[in-house]
Amino acid sequence: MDEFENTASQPLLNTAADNARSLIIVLAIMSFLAALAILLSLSADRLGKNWQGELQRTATIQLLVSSPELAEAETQTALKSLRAALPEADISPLGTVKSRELLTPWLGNIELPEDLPLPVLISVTLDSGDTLSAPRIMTVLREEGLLAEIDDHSRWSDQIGKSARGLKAAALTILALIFGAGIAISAFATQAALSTQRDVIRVLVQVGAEDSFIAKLFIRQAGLRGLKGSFIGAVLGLLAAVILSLRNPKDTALLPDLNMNWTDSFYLVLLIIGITLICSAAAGFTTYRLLRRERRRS
Amino acid sequence: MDEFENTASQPLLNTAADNARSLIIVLAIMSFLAALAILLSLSADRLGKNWQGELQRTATIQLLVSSPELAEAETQTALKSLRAALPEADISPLGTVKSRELLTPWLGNIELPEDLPLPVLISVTLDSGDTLSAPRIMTVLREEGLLAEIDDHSRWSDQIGKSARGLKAAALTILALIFGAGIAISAFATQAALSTQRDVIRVLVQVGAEDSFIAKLFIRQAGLRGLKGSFIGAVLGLLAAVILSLRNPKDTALLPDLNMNWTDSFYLVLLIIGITLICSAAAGFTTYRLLRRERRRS
Amino acid sequence: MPIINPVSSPTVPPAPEAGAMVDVVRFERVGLRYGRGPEILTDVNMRLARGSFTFLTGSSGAGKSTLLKLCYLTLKQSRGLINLFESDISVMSRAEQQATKQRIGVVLQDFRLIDHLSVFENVALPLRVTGEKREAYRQDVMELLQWVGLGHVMEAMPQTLSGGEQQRAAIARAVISKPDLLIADEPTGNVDPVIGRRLLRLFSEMNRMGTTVLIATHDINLISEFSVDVMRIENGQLFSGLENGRVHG
Amino acid sequence: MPIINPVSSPTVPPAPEAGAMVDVVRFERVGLRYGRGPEILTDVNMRLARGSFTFLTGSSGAGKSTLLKLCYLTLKQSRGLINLFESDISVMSRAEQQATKQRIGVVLQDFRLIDHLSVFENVALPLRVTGEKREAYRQDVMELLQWVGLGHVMEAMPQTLSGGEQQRAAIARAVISKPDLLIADEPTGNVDPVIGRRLLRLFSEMNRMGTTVLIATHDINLISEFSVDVMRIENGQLFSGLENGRVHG
Ligand SMILES: Nc1ncnc2c1ncn2[C@@H]1O[C@H](COP(=O)(O)OP(=O)(O)OP(=O)(O)O)[C@@H](O)[C@H]1O
Ligand SMILES: Nc1ncnc2c1ncn2[C@@H]1O[C@H](COP(=O)(O)OP(=O)(O)OP(=O)(O)O)[C@@H](O)[C@H]1O
Ligand SMILES: [Mg+2]
Ligand SMILES: [Mg+2]
Repeated sequence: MDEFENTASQPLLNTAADNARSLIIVLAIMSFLAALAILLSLSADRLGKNWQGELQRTATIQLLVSSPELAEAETQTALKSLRAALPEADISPLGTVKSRELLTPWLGNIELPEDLPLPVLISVTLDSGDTLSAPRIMTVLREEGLLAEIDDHSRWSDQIGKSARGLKAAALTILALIFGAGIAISAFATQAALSTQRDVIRVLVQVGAEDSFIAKLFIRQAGLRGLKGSFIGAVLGLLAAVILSLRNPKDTALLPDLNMNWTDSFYLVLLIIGITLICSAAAGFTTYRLLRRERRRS
Repeated sequence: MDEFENTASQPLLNTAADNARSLIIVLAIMSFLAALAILLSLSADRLGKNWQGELQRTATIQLLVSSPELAEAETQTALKSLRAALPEADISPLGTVKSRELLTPWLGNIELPEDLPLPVLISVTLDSGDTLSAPRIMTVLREEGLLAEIDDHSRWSDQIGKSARGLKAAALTILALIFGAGIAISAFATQAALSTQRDVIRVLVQVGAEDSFIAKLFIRQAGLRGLKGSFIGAVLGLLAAVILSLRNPKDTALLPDLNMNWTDSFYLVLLIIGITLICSAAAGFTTYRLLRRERRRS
Repeated sequence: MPIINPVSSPTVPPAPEAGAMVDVVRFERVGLRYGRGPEILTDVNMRLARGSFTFLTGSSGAGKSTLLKLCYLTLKQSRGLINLFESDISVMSRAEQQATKQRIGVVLQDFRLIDHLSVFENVALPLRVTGEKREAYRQDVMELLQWVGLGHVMEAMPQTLSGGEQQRAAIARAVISKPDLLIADEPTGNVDPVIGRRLLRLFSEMNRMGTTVLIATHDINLISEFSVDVMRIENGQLFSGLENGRVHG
Repeated sequence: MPIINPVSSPTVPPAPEAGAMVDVVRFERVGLRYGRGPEILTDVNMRLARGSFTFLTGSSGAGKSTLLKLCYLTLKQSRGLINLFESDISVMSRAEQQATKQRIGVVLQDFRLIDHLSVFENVALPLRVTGEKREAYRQDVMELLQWVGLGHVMEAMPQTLSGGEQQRAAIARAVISKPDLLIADEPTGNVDPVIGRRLLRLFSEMNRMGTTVLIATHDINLISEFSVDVMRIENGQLFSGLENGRVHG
């Protein structure tokens, strides 16, 4: 009798009967898509903010010089008063070469006459954090008797903000859908497990097991599967995102580039926890529901 | 005995036991995502092609006039020879007002001197189908003794092509993932159904049912569920895409606009058929595998 | 009228005494072991002639159910030869096996009724599987159910039946297709003696119509009431009669 | 030593004759119908005193299993009063019901063994559910399995057992937690008379140690060998003895 060394209990739920593997694959694919959606959404958010911030912190001032001869003097005056007004900013004239370059798309490589009264372009770049007040600069220059126009990129900035928000909304929608699918899959899998293991439950109820005892079995099983599936999916999603972010960013002007950040993985951890919890909760909920139904039936 | 009017057979598979509803929800969500991916991919493809085509069919010719006085005469010569060379194309001078407008972003509202030798801009728009040969136009003009530059937008065109291809690749990847998940879910659901209905199978085998008889039951069940789920998902996906395409397209400069086409629904029909087939095939495959395994066991 | 009423069918085709003595089941030196376990059956020789009626006894765990499983093709012998209806089962294709199973009616210790099908549907299953039309078999099924005393629960689900009622439904399913071979494992374990005797009368009616019957049972009282062949398994070997004496093929 | 050996436990707490006559089960005018069906049980009055041993008979479909289900809390009466261990079951909370079930051992017609658990694990289940430590019960389970003749298949899976072996495993599971009330539905249906008598000896050993026993059976021979109370269900009513004569509460 003593050669019978059964020191560890067998698991009460039949692990072989219901097919854990394909469930985990499904959960992994869902998590993979969710992870990509999260990373894309974070990326779009950050990218949008960066671009907007940068645009809002730079401006181009066009100084309308009275005549080519006075250009040099007026430029110096303007620079001086701008630097006085914005001591933190990086202010520099673009120079005629640069001015002409900017015109090239429209004028071609035409030899422009030297005496063309081209406006003097001055670029202003603020320290991060500050934003530009166009009217204030205009006032400063007008006090010096200078005429200027300011392009503060506000139109572009709005555009980019809207795009980023749209992208984020799309990513969040996908995320919500994937979570919905996760809940449905979990509920489905638990129901399947419960009907496969109906005999086990019947016996457990008969020998006097508490509902919580039975529910715990299914919650643990479903949670473990959720954890495995979402972990695999999230890790693969992270890998895919890293690979995508290593692409040549110029390849796709229309697609926002993924610019990853290590803090993003925090959200992936949240994703894993979320899917695990959803699976467990669906399992617990379904178990209690079925137990109650069985009880009512008899 | 005659009040017992059982004229229709009951379905052999237990439809109540395994939870068809949550499976259908899962399949619907997968199909919804797949449908969106398909529509997005088709849209991106078409959009890219349209833009590319339009860009390739328009060009701006900058005529470098020798002096402001000769501008008018040289423009007429150029127009005449261009029209002769490209009889189908829409060729028109942009006029000085338009030329100046194009310069505005760079020069501001400066009063340019009248005698500024601005290049004359001529826009060329080909009929759809044709594409522009820049060298040929240059030759035509050079024969008339005219100097010109051509901007045929080729740099932009390449960019857009690459973006569209990237977007399409992304959409196809998502599609492949969703199909993978669909296969996994189907296999999972069938296995679950088979283990729930193991008793039915055992009895059917015992009373002499052929494997194909049993497999057919599961294939039909899984196929019907695949059909229902993918149909719901595809219709909802189409609806969502239509709603998205009705948005103000200017809102999102970075996101490619969905421009739907009624022929796209053909691909959605393919999607529905595909998912139905996948579900059926997974069910058939799993049934035969389990039947074979059961047989080996006994 | 019950379909198994012998009076209403005087022209039963080849009655046992009419044709040549054909073996419906034939075992030759059959051995069986489960996996790597010991041999449960050793060198079993057995012949069931067409139209014979045989009881199989033996203590619990002797191998009665195992022997029956070999006969209804749910188990493969480890060695030896098994012929069913004069063909070697080990060379049968899957389709031939299933066709053979359609000629065998089986009643098991656990009744194996399908929970979500009514009693009527459960009993009609063997006919449905062979593709018969519902109109053709409906009346037969209803008559048989009346006969076994389940006329009032035809549309009930199996779980709502008592143990004995379930057993009778299982028996009805086994005999509905008028099988050539009827195999029953402990068919009277859950019914009282009155119903037990009634079920055995059903089996012997079937037998008189040409069906070969093989029944495993512990119920010595039952056996003693019938003057039929008795076989007994002891230590993996098959003996004839309730006393010692080996069966030879 | 087998845990149920009466010799090794001379100090069994309140033996039936020692304490006051307490009712373990008490039915008062209990009626039961399934759904909208007819009343299966009508105005049943029944008292099982602590330490009593009772057989319940009746024809197939009479309502034996139904009466037992009421006793082990798997069915609710349609009307009347049922007390278990002196408390009214209709006012018990879910947790109290489950705690009460832990005091009742049940053997059913279908054995309800869990397929993926070994015989040992199946038998140990009631102890595991109450949270007992494996080291504490391991020896007891093994001894009980030896006693019912399953010592050699402790680690086997239930499907690999013969019908009679499964029945014994189910009985072992019912008695392992030394329940105050033991309910068995047709516990000898699948075993031969020798083993049947052995199982009944197990039940009477349990009974001598204070367990109240209620057994439903068709097996008249078995009943006649034991000098115990007999109750009979007929037309939904409960009578005492094998002959007519109504039981009164
Ligand atoms: N699938 C299996 N795998 C391994 N062993 C098995 C299997 N099925 C049965 N056995 C063993 O084979 C032996 C014979 O079993 P079988 O079911 O044939 O007995 P039986 O004569 O029908 O007994 P009973 O009267 O109790 O039903 C038993 O000891 C049992 O443990
Ligand atoms: N869940 C149920 N729903 C409806 N009717 C039921 C249900 N369970 C049992 N019955 C009916 O109640 C009656 C009594 O059944 P029960 O199982 O108590 O009989 P029994 O005395 O145990 O018979 P047996 O000896 O055949 O096991 C039967 O007619 C049966 O059809
Ligand atoms: Mg057996
Ligand atoms: Mg019963």
